[in-house]
Amino acid sequence: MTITERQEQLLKDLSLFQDWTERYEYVIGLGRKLTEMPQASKTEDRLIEGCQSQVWLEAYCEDGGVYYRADSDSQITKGMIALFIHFLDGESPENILTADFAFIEKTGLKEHLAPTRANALNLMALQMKQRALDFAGATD
Amino acid sequence: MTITERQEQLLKDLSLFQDWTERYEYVIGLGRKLTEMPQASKTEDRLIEGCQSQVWLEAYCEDGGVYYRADSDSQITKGMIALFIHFLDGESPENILTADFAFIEKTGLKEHLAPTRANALNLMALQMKQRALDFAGATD
Amino acid sequence: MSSYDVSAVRSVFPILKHEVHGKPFVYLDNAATSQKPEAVLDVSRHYYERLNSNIHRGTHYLAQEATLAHENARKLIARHLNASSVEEIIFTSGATDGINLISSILGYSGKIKPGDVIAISNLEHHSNTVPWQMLCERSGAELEVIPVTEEGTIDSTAFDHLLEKTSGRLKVLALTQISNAFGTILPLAPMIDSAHRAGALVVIDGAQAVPHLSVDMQDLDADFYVFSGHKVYAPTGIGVLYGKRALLEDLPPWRGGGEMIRKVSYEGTTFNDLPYKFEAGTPNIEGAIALAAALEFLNGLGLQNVSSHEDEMIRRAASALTSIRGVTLYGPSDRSGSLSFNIEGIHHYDLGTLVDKMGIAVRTGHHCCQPLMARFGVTGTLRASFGCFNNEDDVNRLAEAVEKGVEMLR
Amino acid sequence: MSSYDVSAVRSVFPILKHEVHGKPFVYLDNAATSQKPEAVLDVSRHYYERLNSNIHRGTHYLAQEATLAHENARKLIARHLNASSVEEIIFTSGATDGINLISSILGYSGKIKPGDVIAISNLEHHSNTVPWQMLCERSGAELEVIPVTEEGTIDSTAFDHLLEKTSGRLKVLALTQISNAFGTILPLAPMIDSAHRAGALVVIDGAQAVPHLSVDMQDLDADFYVFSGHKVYAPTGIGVLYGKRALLEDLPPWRGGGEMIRKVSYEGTTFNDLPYKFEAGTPNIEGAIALAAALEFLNGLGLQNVSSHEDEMIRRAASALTSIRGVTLYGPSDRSGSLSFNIEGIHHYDLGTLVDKMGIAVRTGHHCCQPLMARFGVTGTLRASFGCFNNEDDVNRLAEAVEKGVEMLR
Ligand SMILES: Cc1ncc(COP(=O)(O)O)c(C=O)c1O
Ligand SMILES: Cc1ncc(COP(=O)(O)O)c(C=O)c1O
Repeated sequence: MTITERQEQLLKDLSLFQDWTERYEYVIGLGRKLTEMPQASKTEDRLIEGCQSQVWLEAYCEDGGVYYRADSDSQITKGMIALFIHFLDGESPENILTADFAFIEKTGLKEHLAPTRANALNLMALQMKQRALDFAGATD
Repeated sequence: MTITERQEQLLKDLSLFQDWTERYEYVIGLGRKLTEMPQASKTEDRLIEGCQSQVWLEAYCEDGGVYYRADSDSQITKGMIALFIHFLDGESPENILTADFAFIEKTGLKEHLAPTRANALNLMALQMKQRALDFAGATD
Repeated sequence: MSSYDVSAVRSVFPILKHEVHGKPFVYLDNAATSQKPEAVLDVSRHYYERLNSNIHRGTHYLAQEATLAHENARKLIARHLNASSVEEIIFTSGATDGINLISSILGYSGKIKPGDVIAISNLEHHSNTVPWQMLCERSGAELEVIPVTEEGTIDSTAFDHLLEKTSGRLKVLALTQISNAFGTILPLAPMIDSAHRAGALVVIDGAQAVPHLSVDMQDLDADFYVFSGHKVYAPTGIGVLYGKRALLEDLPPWRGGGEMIRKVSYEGTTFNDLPYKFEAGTPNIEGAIALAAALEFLNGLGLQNVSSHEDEMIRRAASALTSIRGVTLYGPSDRSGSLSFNIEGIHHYDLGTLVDKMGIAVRTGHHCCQPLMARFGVTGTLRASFGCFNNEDDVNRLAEAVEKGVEMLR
Repeated sequence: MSSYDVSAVRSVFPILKHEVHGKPFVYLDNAATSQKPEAVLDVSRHYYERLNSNIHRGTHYLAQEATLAHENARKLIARHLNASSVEEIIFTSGATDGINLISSILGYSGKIKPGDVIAISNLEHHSNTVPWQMLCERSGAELEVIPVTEEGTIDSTAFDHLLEKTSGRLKVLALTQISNAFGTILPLAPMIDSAHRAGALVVIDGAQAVPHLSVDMQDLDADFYVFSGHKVYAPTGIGVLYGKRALLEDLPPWRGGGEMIRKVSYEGTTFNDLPYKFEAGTPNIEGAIALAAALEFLNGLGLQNVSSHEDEMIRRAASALTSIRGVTLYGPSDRSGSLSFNIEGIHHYDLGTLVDKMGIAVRTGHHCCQPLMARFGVTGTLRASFGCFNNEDDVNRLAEAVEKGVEMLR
């Protein structure tokens, strides 16, 4: 599946939920299933300082695909990161750089998020692309 | 006429006027008729600093009566002083000290005065009594 | 309780009539800012529709009316605080502005010297911490912090020890009357007394106290006292600094400009009398008048009635939350205004987000008390804070929402 | 003129519907404070009835909505002033507060040294005079004053001379854009340019300009610019300081407290980014939102339309007053906003009192410009100052009242 296909799948999944509680629970669940980030990886330079919660993000490149590991002290934030990772993991730097995150608007998740939190999300998306850009640079 | 009688006379006079313009003109006229204060008497220690206008006040005692001289750069203020002097001039310190200035409320003049100006008036009345007190002290 | 008709009180707060996220609105963020009763909003509007004019300097009718209204507001506030004189009431833009005024003029006065000590408590809001840090930086004085007990109250043994240690050097003691984070009421009477005996000036931050307690300046005997209008049912942008007359007369002015001067010339400017000496520029005229109206509103309800009602609500909320597994309630059991808590394994931000989705406004985070959060080893808490209009239904909805949120996050 | 419907403008100002001393109200004291249009009052009220909440720190719905509204106001103001970035817009409590902020942080920065020069003009309001006197007192710098001509305009030869004389020592030039006393518009463009070439920072007091002119920060190129909301159809207690980003980043903060910090600890506190670094404590949230609404109101009328209408009214008033024996009009003939005058042998206070009795609000006195009054050998003037809603009828009533008052006093 391409990134776009995976995004469409998510939108279909979310549309099944009746209310915001179920959506939140789904997202929190995604966070729970995220591969654990080793404590040693949670270093200062991998920290994205949000408004109230902390996010650690690390990326590595394998066989031309970019892989992410992340964690947060907030479960909701972690769930949102998991969503992003779900779309991007293993994709080429080029695909990641051109990925359109605007679909997040359509999930109806963002409207349930405080703007400060939404900003944190935008920041995170930007950081993920930044890492991909680093690898793209390295392979050029 | 006693102070009280003169006050009652004034109230009668003022009641003849139709509107505030005539009352103001009457008061301004009183100021014009006030005995001039020699320029040399307008010293710092005789100055009562008001909000926007200046008042000089001097008093002297003759044959047991207190007499006032005053001036102001504001004609309306000067007229109000003239009113006070009209009541008090030549009275004994004791009569001045016990004079009731509350009648001013009844003249309908005060309601036409800005509170800052009304305050200046109260200050002036106080000063006039203060001078009388000085003389009362001197003769005791 | 029986005499306090909370539903009548609710009915005069227009904002409570509206829904949030499609649910009736539960506002439990009163410690951050209060909601405004109709009476206060009407006074503000009336001011602009009938009286508005610049004050003190005008001869014309409106200028006089507006001046009168502004100065009557000052009188009412002086009476409410039982200040010795109306000149002791200085209008500021808020509690933070007031604390900065005092710390700045103490700095400019030259009274604070290198090696002097300024003491605050670990419970202080950033607004009663940072200005003193800045003053220390500028003057070479040292900041000392009175620690708190595990219960979130002042550690009085440590305070005594601090007084001893800083003997002869303590110049300022700055304390909050009620902790905005934990609701702790500080034992001000003996502390002010000790500080005075040590020769220090006392500055009290009443931001959280004025909405809940009747405060009496002459009885309290603090040298300076500040609070914000917006936390006591008045608009934003207005606050009060009370200061003892002799001290205020002695200290230099802070802001320069219109109003605070007697006479300006390039050879030398002389300053106005109190309270104007500390009020430069056009004041927040409407704000002052509305603040007086807000205090009248509160007096109309009766501060004693309000606070016993609020205390009852807060006790019920505490007891409802206690039943949740892993809950920690901060602060002593006789808290006033605010109830802070955390739930083991759950981020306060997550729980706050979910609770908000259920139509309940609580605050999450450090509540501008990072050093206090650090003391308790947390990055923040959830805080429900109460006002005159909160009722049992609010308490129940809070408890349900927290339970449901915890369920979702566990 | 034909496109400007002043009676429509009048109809949206509720206060104009009322009488004063039993006569329809003529308000000609706009330079002291403006009246508020319904739209601005509605925005204020709506804020408290629907949005009110403390901002920036909250997760809950209202906190987010209020934050959004507050930050949108900042954006709109940045756009109105054509600032390069929204972070250059700092909310203050008014023009006086803004000038004190700048003069204080310049003081704390250590950039002003003994022997340095701070220059102002003889036209300045006390609020743009006293803070600089205080800074001079604290830093050992000297205050220089640019004189004005008999016409009430900047004496540019004297300014050139001052620049020469203070070469290398001029650190700050603080000027008003429009004189509140005489309506003089200052020739800012060349003066700012000269000051910059001399290495000085330029602070502009826009209190009287923002209600009448469209001002463009990037074009003007001043380093700092301040104004007050209450003079531009917004409420009291709110104002704006614009500053060039690099300068604001470089300068130390002023007030300490909530909002302006990134992280507080007793070991050391770090400050927030612009604009928050200079905004300590709960801001005047409603004031900021209402200020943006007031600017929108003004933009809706069209600043160009407003100012050409006002200019026309002021010209008519000047011409009507000229016919009175013994009148002196101050300031140049192309004055903006304010028209000051005196009548030989008559105290401005007396005439002002009588004019007020005829239902006309003008201001008398020194207009917070004592040094300017001293320059012209008077203790004060009468000042009629104009706003968007003044009409020919106001001008006629003013002229009649002055004539009648003069008659009574002669
Ligand atoms: C030119 C000028 N500067 C500064 C000020 C001070 O403004 P505010 O009193 O709103 O702080 C005023 C108004 O009084 C003014 O006219
Ligand atoms: C205890 C305490 N002090 C000071 C402040 C600061 O008040 P303001 O932000 O209104 O200046 C607050 C509120 O935030 C507070 O709770």
